[in-house]
Amino acid sequence: MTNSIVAPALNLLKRFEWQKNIIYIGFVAVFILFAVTLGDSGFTNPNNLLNIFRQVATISIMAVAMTFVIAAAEIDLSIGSIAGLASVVTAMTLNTFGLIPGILAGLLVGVIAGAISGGLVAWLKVPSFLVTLGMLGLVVGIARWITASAPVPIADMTYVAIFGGGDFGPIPGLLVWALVAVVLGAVVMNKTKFGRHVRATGGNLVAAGYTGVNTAKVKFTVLLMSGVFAALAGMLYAGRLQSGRFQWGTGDELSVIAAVILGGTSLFGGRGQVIGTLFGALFVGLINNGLILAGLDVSQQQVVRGAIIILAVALSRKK
Amino acid sequence: MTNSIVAPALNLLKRFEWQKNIIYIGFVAVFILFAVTLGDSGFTNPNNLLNIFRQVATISIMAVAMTFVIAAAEIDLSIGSIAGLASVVTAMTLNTFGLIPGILAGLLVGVIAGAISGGLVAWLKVPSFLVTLGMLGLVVGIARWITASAPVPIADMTYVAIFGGGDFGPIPGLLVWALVAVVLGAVVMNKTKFGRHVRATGGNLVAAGYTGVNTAKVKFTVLLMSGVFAALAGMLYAGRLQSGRFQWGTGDELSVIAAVILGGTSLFGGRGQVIGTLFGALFVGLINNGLILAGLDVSQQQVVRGAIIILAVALSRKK
Amino acid sequence: MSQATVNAVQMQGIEKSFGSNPVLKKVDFSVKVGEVHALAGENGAGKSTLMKILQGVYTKDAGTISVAGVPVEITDTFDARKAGVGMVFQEFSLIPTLTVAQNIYLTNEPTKFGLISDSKAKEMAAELFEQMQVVVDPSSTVENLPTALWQLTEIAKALAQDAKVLIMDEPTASLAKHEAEALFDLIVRLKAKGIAIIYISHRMDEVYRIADRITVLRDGVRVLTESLAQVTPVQIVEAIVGRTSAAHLVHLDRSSKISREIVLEVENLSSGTKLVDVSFSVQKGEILGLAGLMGSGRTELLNTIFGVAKANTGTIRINGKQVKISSPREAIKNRIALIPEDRRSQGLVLDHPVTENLTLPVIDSLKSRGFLSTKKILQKSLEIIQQFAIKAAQPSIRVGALSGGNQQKVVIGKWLATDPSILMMDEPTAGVDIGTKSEILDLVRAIADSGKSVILSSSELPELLAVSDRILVLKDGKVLTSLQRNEIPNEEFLQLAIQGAQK
Amino acid sequence: SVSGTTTEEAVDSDIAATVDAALAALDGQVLSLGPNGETPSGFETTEVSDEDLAAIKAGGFTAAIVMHYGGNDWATAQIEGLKSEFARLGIEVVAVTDADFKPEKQVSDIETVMALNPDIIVSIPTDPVATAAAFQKAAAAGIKLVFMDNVPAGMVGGQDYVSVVSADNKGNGVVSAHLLAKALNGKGQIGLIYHDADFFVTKQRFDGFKETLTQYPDIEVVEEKGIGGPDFAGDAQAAATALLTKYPDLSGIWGVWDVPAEGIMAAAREAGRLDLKIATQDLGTNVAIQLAKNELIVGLGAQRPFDQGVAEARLGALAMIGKTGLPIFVAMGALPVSHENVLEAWKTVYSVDAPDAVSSVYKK
Ligand SMILES: Nc1ncnc2c1ncn2[C@@H]1O[C@H](COP(=O)(O)OP(=O)(O)OP(=O)(O)O)[C@@H](O)[C@H]1O
Ligand SMILES: Nc1ncnc2c1ncn2[C@@H]1O[C@H](COP(=O)(O)OP(=O)(O)OP(=O)(O)O)[C@@H](O)[C@H]1O
Ligand SMILES: [Mg+2]
Ligand SMILES: [Mg+2]
Repeated sequence: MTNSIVAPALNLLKRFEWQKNIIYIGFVAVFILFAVTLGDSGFTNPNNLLNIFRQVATISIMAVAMTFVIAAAEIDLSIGSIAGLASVVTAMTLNTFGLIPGILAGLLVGVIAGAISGGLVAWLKVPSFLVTLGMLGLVVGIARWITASAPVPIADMTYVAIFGGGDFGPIPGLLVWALVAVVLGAVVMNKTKFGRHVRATGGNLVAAGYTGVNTAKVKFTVLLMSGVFAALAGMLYAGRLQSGRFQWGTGDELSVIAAVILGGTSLFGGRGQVIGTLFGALFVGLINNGLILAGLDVSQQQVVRGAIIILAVALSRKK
Repeated sequence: MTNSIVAPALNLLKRFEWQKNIIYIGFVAVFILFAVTLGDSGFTNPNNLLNIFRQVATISIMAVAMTFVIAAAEIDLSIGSIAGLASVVTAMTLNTFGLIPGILAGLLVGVIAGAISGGLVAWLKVPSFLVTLGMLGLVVGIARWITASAPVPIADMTYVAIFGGGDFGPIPGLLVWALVAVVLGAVVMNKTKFGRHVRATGGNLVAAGYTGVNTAKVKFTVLLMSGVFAALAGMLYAGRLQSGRFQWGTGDELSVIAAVILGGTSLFGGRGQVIGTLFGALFVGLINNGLILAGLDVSQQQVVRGAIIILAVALSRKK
Repeated sequence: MSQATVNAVQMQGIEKSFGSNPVLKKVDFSVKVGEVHALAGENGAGKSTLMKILQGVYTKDAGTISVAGVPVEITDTFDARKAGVGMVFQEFSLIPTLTVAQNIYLTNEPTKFGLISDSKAKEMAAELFEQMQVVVDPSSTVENLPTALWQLTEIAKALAQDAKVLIMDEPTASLAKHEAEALFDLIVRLKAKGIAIIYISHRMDEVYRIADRITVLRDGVRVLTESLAQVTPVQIVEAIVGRTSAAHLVHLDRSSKISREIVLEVENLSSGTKLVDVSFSVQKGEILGLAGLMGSGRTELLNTIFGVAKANTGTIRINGKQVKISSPREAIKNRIALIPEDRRSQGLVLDHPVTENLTLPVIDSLKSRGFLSTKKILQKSLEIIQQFAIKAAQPSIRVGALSGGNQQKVVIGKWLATDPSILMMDEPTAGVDIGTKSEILDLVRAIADSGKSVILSSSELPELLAVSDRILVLKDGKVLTSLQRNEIPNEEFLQLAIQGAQK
Repeated sequence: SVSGTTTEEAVDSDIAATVDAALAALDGQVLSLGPNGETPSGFETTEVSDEDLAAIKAGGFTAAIVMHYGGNDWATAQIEGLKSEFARLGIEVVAVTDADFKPEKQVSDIETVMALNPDIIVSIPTDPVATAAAFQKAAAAGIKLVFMDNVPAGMVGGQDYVSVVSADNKGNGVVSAHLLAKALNGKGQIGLIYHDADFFVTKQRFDGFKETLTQYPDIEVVEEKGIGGPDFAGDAQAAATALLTKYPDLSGIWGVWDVPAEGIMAAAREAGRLDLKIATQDLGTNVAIQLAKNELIVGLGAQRPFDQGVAEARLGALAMIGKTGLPIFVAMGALPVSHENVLEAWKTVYSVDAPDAVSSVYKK
């Protein structure tokens, strides 16, 4: 009787691929470490745990789309800029034309920027690194230009409540958005033809083409998706900070890519682990939160954070 | 008689691979454009042209080493931080122990950081993206910590004269450093076993291993090299800015990688064009210089720069 | 001891497992100086693994190796080189981004004034190819070359090492007769120089042609080592498959199964300079063979029909209706399938599990309630694995870890699962063992019998003659002639036709 | 969530009176000294007479603006002030650059704009030591230099450069301390979020704030948290969240400028702490809105970047026509801004009426 439960469990443990799943182990290990050492500082306070989620929500949302981009062996460096432009465009449109036009305008930013990058990468076959690097500058430049580098305040409280500023019952709205994005992403990646095609495209472009996968369309779609998710993230920044500003999201590309790679997705394409990505983002958020609570200086935080990442990565490959 | 000259020339023109060499074409095209439109603004002034070289010198030096790293299908995100730490360590040691110890201490920073990243990547086979991302934080954190985020002034004028602050005859010292690095890099890449093995490792890790290339050693060496070159760049920053500070070099990784990719090296490894890299760096420097001279606003500069990069990349693949 | 009796290589009690999968079980194997020793066995029997241990790519779990009578410890390819062992790899050890010459002399680069000299390497490579009597441009980048040239480069690379022991793992899998003949001549010359050669092949005629002795592995166990003079093909086949089997490639007349209905009609098809004005048609139930020299345009023709290569001119009609095919997707929509020439670059996502590779083209049909069903995917995969006897430790293993022949079976299985009405196959049996090869050919016949049409390109003439109802001979991208199977009396006749000596 | 705003609470009249007196005493005062200990001159010392104006216009001069960073209200207002005054003076602005806080970029920018041979460069050094050599070169080339806030190391006013026009950063810190003390009624626990970098301007504010706080012994600083950027709003939000988690009784937070303060605001909202009292420096749009609403932000010390720009333009122009005896250190006093005067303050700071977004939400 007991054996029938223990055996499969043991089996599962044996078959558990340590290397691919290091992020979950790392997450749990660091969590326990902080829970023990920082209990007094309110680390385990439910509210603080929600804070961690809240802090990584926008990164996670962008990282879900980035998981698809990287799985298709491409990259998107323009997400931070797109978030910034979407935040100001939403704020400006919102103030002039109202809620729905504001939301649509913000998303449109993502659609246009993503479609341009995607189109160039898919059909002209140029490296996404360069295209999206150019897009990074172009988009943030536009955001500065139209706002004269000034913030655009948002007065519409409905918008703020929906987009990151409010709670849905006891659950922060940001958390809901992030979870929806992650669940959607995980299902699409693992349970749909599109997800399969994305990974085939990244795994072997030529073979995928021979098998009838429309690899150009796949590349276009992932970059489009990345643009839209980045725009959504920018709109959440806008809601959370009650204003649009070109700087919202600046530099996020590195954190987002780091979350994806920590989560077990290979930079060389072919693999894509959406849930891992979430934990990659949470892992970094957890460390940041813990180190701030521990009262460390900025420099000490950087040192310890860097060391933890190196350590986690190194341990992941030990036999 | 004429034919014997024209025919090979035509042949050369025919065999010229437009796509791979777009950077040279782009460089020349933008140069001519600026020379014509900005002639009055002193663009073609020899001093201004030297300025462009000076401005991209440190980026170029790091980019030479990065060309090797990327050719080996790895990446190094920690170069900016290493430059920062090397600048402060050099400055501090210089002030206490004198010129030679200062120089050695700076280089040692690069050796240590590069060796740690390289060792982890080569022998534990962990992704260089994550290791060097961790290293980025760790190293800059140390630099902040030991200086309490303050600059460390350099009074030693010999150091300043040698490392980027002075001229060698009519030629800026920075230019000499950069050209030495580029020539050295180009020779090593194309004319030595090591360069060949770097490209073999990046081109097909398994096949290179089958053929007897010590791929682990190759990976270790390129990351070590990248660390040392980054340290040198940091020391040149220190000379040029007559002080060491943790910020010197911050964010350079993106410019450096962009220069490499613009120069025709593939992010997926196996290829490495050192001269192309130099022109990649010059291309961006040229655009920055020209747009400032054109009197554009900051936001307009960003927009135009982004658009030029996208355009150049897109044109490179047009039939 | 006289030269002739010294073992150039002696491997004893070699054992190796990958994870919990034992691949070699106490294998003994030896080659004499100046001997050509064939190594045979089913796909996945462990041939490549045994040789990779000798080459230092894998480390053995147990056993001893001695080279020229001296015990050696080979832990990496460097040790193997020092011991004088060189290898032609089955899955190619070439760097796609380097040139042919650069690949041939990788780690062995000729230098001038301390710097490596590509021009010298180029000259040396050209010489080598001349010896091999083949034409390959040493300065072309490998990634731009067709598979056959990869194979020639791989051979040249092994030869360039001046090895005392030369391992050749299926060196002729994608070579045509002419290049193979040149290789055999070379082997004879090497042998005369006292070089020991280990030759892995699934082609019985080759083995008899050049080898002195043969060793057969089955499921990681050595089951036979014998001089070829003392063993019959039937005995060898029996050792390989473990039962008596008449794996003969004989032609069966299928004219009664061919309907007059024309399924595919190609008219004046041109593509670049590689394909010029090609016209032909295929009937329902017919198996059309494509013959030609290397570079004759067979692959180009199939690729153009499939929409991989761009057609400049020409029309394609399917069941009388003109269609425009500019991508594989459209081809697949028209129920055409292509088993491509190069399994590794065109057929498979090597890092993905066997299951995912097998089900990629049919993924749409493996859903439940709108989402992909893991259960259905596994079921379908197991079905194909069973049908083609694919040897995989688990269905979830990455396809790159399968043996070469089993990888090929995955490609065939994945395409046959789409149930195409026009099946195009480009060198489909490259690297496939004898037993499976005849099964595949039987399957091809069965597919045609059920009213489908098949176009099969192959450099192995016996195989082509065994299944084709008609053979289209290509040369320089043009149709040279079209021969009914019963107009071809023997292989030599076809060989001459291919070379253009016959009209 | 907790509700309640600052207005309803009774303000202890003693504290309020102390604060008001202190602020009144500060009016017109500049607490910062020049980089070399110079006593400050006022804005009025930079007036341009009619005949000077004619001479300047006749000169056909050009100017370049070399910023350390261009992406905030402060920089925008500076550039606006400079451009409008230069336009009035008939001087063409030939280049504007943004070093994105990177000294090496700023050195490049100086080199680049020198190719344009401008007569005047107005700049704020990203780093006094690192940029000194480049500015020396510009000075040696005969270019008139006018600085904002800070001067390169080793350069002498009136000699190497014309003048430096500064905000009273220390005074700003002092003002924000008084205003926070007033809102806290002189007691409570507070946290500080400072700029963890060796940056002159932000350091001065921090010093001014902390020195002033010693006058209010019942206010306890429970923790100081540094932020390193570049995402200052995000960093401040994370830091403020940590403070609010660790110290549930925290009543106030000081943020080093308006962008971090926006992060603190977001953290307070998320923690349901609309009663938190935040003081800061710089009158950005978003903090102005909160001041107008009388929510979260209780007061700030404002600079006058527009006027600073005007003064810089004038000093550069006057130097070009050979005027001597120009003040080498001009400083504008700190402007205390609270709910009551936010709309007028806007006009003072930016020379335009407060935008709709601010004035329309003003809670009487
Ligand atoms: N790297 C690997 N990891 C796991 N299993 C492997 C690996 N390489 C080979 N195998 C397994 O070892 C077995 C023997 O493979 P091997 O390549 O030696 O066969 P082979 O006799 O050369 O077959 P073929 O004729 O198809 O080339 C196969 O079952 C294969 O799946
Ligand atoms: N010796 C060679 N050197 C360089 N390129 C060659 C050589 N042989 C063939 N090629 C190129 O490869 C192409 C091969 O064409 P294709 O693959 O369609 O021919 P094939 O008849 O299928 O021959 P293969 O046996 O090579 O598959 C030719 O068009 C030619 O450009
Ligand atoms: Mg094999
Ligand atoms: Mg072919």
